[in-house]
Amino acid sequence: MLTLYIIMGSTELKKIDINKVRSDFPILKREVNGKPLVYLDNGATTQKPKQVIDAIIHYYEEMNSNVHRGVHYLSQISTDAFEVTRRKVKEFINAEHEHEVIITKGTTESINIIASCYGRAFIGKDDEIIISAMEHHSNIVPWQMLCDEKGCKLRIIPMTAEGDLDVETYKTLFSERTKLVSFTYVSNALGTINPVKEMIAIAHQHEVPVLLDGAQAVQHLKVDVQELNVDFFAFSGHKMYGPTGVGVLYGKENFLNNMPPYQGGGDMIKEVTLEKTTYNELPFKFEAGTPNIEAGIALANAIDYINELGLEAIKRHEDELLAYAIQELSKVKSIRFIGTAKEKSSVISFLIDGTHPYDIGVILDKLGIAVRTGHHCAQPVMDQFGIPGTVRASLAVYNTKEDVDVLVAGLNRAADMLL
Amino acid sequence: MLTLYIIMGSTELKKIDINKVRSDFPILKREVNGKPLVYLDNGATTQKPKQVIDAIIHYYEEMNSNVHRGVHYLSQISTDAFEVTRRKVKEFINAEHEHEVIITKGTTESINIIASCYGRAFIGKDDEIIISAMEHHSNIVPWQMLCDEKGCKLRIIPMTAEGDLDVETYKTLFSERTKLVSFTYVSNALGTINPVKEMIAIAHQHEVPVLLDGAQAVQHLKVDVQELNVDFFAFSGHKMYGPTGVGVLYGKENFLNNMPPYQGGGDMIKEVTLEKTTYNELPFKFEAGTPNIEAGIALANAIDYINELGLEAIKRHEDELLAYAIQELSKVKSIRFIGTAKEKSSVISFLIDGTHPYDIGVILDKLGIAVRTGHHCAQPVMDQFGIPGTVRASLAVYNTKEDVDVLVAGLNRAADMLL
Amino acid sequence: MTINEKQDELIEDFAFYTDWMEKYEYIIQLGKELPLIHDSYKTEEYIIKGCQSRVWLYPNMNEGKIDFTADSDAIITKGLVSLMVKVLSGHTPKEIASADLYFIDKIGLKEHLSPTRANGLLSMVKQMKLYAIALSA
Amino acid sequence: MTINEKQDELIEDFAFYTDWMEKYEYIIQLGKELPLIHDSYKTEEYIIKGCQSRVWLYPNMNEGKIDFTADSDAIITKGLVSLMVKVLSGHTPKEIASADLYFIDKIGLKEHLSPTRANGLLSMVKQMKLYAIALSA
Ligand SMILES: Cc1ncc(COP(=O)(O)O)c(C=O)c1O
Ligand SMILES: Cc1ncc(COP(=O)(O)O)c(C=O)c1O
Repeated sequence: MLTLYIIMGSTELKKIDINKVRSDFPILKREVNGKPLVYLDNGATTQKPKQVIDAIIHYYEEMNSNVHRGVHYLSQISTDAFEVTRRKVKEFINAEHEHEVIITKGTTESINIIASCYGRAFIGKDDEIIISAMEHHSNIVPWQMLCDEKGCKLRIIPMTAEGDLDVETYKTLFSERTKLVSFTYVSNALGTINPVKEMIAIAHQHEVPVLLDGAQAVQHLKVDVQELNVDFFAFSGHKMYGPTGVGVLYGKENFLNNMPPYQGGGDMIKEVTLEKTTYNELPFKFEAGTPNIEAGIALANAIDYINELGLEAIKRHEDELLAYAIQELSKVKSIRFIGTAKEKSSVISFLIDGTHPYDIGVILDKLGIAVRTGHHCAQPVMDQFGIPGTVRASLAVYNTKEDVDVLVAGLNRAADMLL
Repeated sequence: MLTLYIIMGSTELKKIDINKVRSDFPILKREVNGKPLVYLDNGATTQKPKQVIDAIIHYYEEMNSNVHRGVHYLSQISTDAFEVTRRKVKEFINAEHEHEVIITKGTTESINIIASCYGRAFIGKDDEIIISAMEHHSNIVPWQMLCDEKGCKLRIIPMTAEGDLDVETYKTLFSERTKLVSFTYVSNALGTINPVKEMIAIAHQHEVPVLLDGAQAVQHLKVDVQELNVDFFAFSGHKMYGPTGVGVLYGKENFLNNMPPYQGGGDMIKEVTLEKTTYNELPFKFEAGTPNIEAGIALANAIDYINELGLEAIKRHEDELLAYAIQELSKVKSIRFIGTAKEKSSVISFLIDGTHPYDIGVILDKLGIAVRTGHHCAQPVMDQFGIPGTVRASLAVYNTKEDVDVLVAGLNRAADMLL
Repeated sequence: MTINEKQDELIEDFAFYTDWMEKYEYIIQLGKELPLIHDSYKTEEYIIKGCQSRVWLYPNMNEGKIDFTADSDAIITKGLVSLMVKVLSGHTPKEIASADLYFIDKIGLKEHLSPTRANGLLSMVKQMKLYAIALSA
Repeated sequence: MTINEKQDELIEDFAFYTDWMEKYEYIIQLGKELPLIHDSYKTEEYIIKGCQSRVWLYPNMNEGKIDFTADSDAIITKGLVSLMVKVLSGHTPKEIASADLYFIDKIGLKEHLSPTRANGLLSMVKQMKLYAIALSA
């Protein structure tokens, strides 16, 4: 009994102070169409706490300068701050080295870098790349483009009717020609959390490296790239309370060193003559041109924000909310959930049978409720379910049971109007 | 006589109110190493007026949402604001169509898009690309990478000892195999303003399209892409008082339509199945993934800022300052100017003979003066002059004669210490 | 009634509804009055793709005037289409081609006409005008 | 003197200068005392490339102790190098390899040691330690 209390005590320690959290996000105070904003479109992008906004202001009011090449003070402090972010990202995902962290524009660019650079170095005609049936377009189209160019082929990990990946079939997709596996940690359309550690291990048994799309993962659960033993990992700042226009590509040193660079330009070179150019070392080899300095710097503040709340506490809060939302939404007339995987993160996709998602979206919007409707950049998922799209409510740490209640009431109202 | 007065009157109309302008830039109030900041590193990046900073804050506090796919209000206003920027860019450079304006990460990415996409579509083995001897690494390395991949060749427009391009030799570089010409409008290392209209016309006589690097041009002089009849035009937001992480690629509709897309991902597609994907129309075809929404939106405010001051007024202010700076700097012991072209923009590169640029940079920094030292990402230029680098003072609209005086005093002090 | 008279009538109708929800209820209502396109025309040829909802539109030339029939898979889009059809149907190609559709703004639906909207309403208006131009040639 | 005694002495010396410019004048002065590397060692093998200035460094093993000679094309870098050489020269590889160079921070030059600095000072310190480790093997 005593033990139990102690455990409870310690797990209770870090609980989300929801009022404090909400007060950190200025936008949550605003109204939309005369109603208080209920923001449930976090899968598309999260809102930003004032800690992040203030870091941006501070950057422009006190630090702004180009990085990595300047002798003067502003250039030095900007460079240092930019490199602090790299260190914090390293710690956040527990990379082995800082130089394995490439600052990119976002998940899409990160995946494209691998498709282009790993593709050019290691993938040829008739080679095979394995992706899954639940990928975001950003993890489909770059591979299709590579296949068009190189004559390689895609193999698809199928998905069950519940929205789980079919791991048994996955095992059978490998061949001598398999060169890369790329799939998502968490599905943006369905919320499914995939058994990535197991799936990475399977690929490694075949000596095939794995790129993991972490765009919907890092803001919800603790990711340790060394523990997962993943070879490449991609995510976006704007989905984890950070600024837009910045993301991360993590890659194991060895792979990154053996890949050609992506874009050519300033910073990514060691020496340039008109005849011959030598490339810079990691991470700069993959960071051509002036980076998004402001967002690069403020990403550290987003990471700090998440760390201060604690990913475990965030997850517990969101899991509770998810359970509550599913329970309450189940009571809505004619609702049909799309994606009912065993392990789910903060995404709920659904339809009100007999209505079009667009209609639901418009009416909810008039009630101040922001949800996403449509195919969520995952058309193949919609195709498999035979639907044009879904209504998607996606949760973040600042959402509350009241938000869920407003959503449920809104849906009931919409259903009344539309059915 | 009367006429003269009227003309003077009207040109006098828009004069830079330097105190007002300086008060727009919060960072100019700060001190560095205990001295008031004198920021003369504008070629690397300019400072941002509060109009731009406020737009960013406003975005995150009132609008933040992902763009182009949402039904809800925040998504709609964010999308609208993002598209306003596209319209303003169109007007700023006088493009014919809005969809000829691609929002990118910066000049480097813009040039890389052309190297990659135009390169894939139209450049093959033994083809030739013409660039100049005064290019920034961002307009050299992408072409070298393309040449490595495709087996094409670079031809170089030579530069005179003054830092002018040798237009007569340029005319002789064309052959049947010339597929593209790419050069800079204004040299970032020397300040040379190239005779781009004439040079573009020459290329067109050979039916070869031209990419113009406008990174150092748009903040200083009025650019009209239709009047220049340029085929591609690239520039960065952060060098024109805008945020970091955003830039523009302008391209003539016809070329852009005939090029394959760059990155694959969300937004750039029309329809995705696992078997086949169709691409979206311009401009979205070249804008994969979540863009830098914040910076995309605030770029409009940077354009507004420039327009309100007026590019003619800016140019007159900067030209006066440039003349004053050259006059005053000429008095500094052992100074040697690098780059003395007939037409120059706000860049002054120099050496104090007998000293290393790095030493000058460190000492000026201790006096609160930010200049850039080194090769300025234009090593071939330095090689031609047989020097490791220069000290570069580059001007913006908020600089003053006092800034120049402080610089001159600092240089005299540095020379005393070092010589 | 002329196109403008119809527009003015709709503006008056909508002035009635101060609340967003009422307005949308009315739009949904109007959707039910839409003269439906014949199933045989629900083909690729007559589709107008929005980002999220689809519209089919068919122009029928009858004694020098165009009658539109249409449909959409989304009810609100259908209502918006119905508004357009109401205003433009029964007019000559020339009248349609030159119509200034000011009522959309006035009844507070301008937002639906932005080129980046998910419903494809703007494409639809463009399509109606294109038909009119083609049929007047 | 031990490495730490030398460091403490330098800290005391620098405490003298409150003004940045004086400090840098002193560093420039120190640069002139740097035992210069023999021209024959000014080769690729002994170069340490900073972003902007170059340093050549040569370790000479003499009765179990390392003496460094060096040079740089920039005067301030030369002064910084001179500081390092002063502190580390004349010590055993083991002493050098394990030295904690706290004086850099204390005299206010920590900024020059950031990995992103243009002078390559950090690479130089690393190189001195690498030489020491190699020569003690
Ligand atoms: C002439 C020129 N071209 C290209 C660039 C690259 O611009 P960015 O680093 O913003 O991509 C620069 C700036 O560094 C430049 O001055
Ligand atoms: C699973 C997943 N992958 C990739 C992306 C693309 O991210 P971004 O648009 O930030 O590049 C997203 C977000 O839209 C996503 O949810």
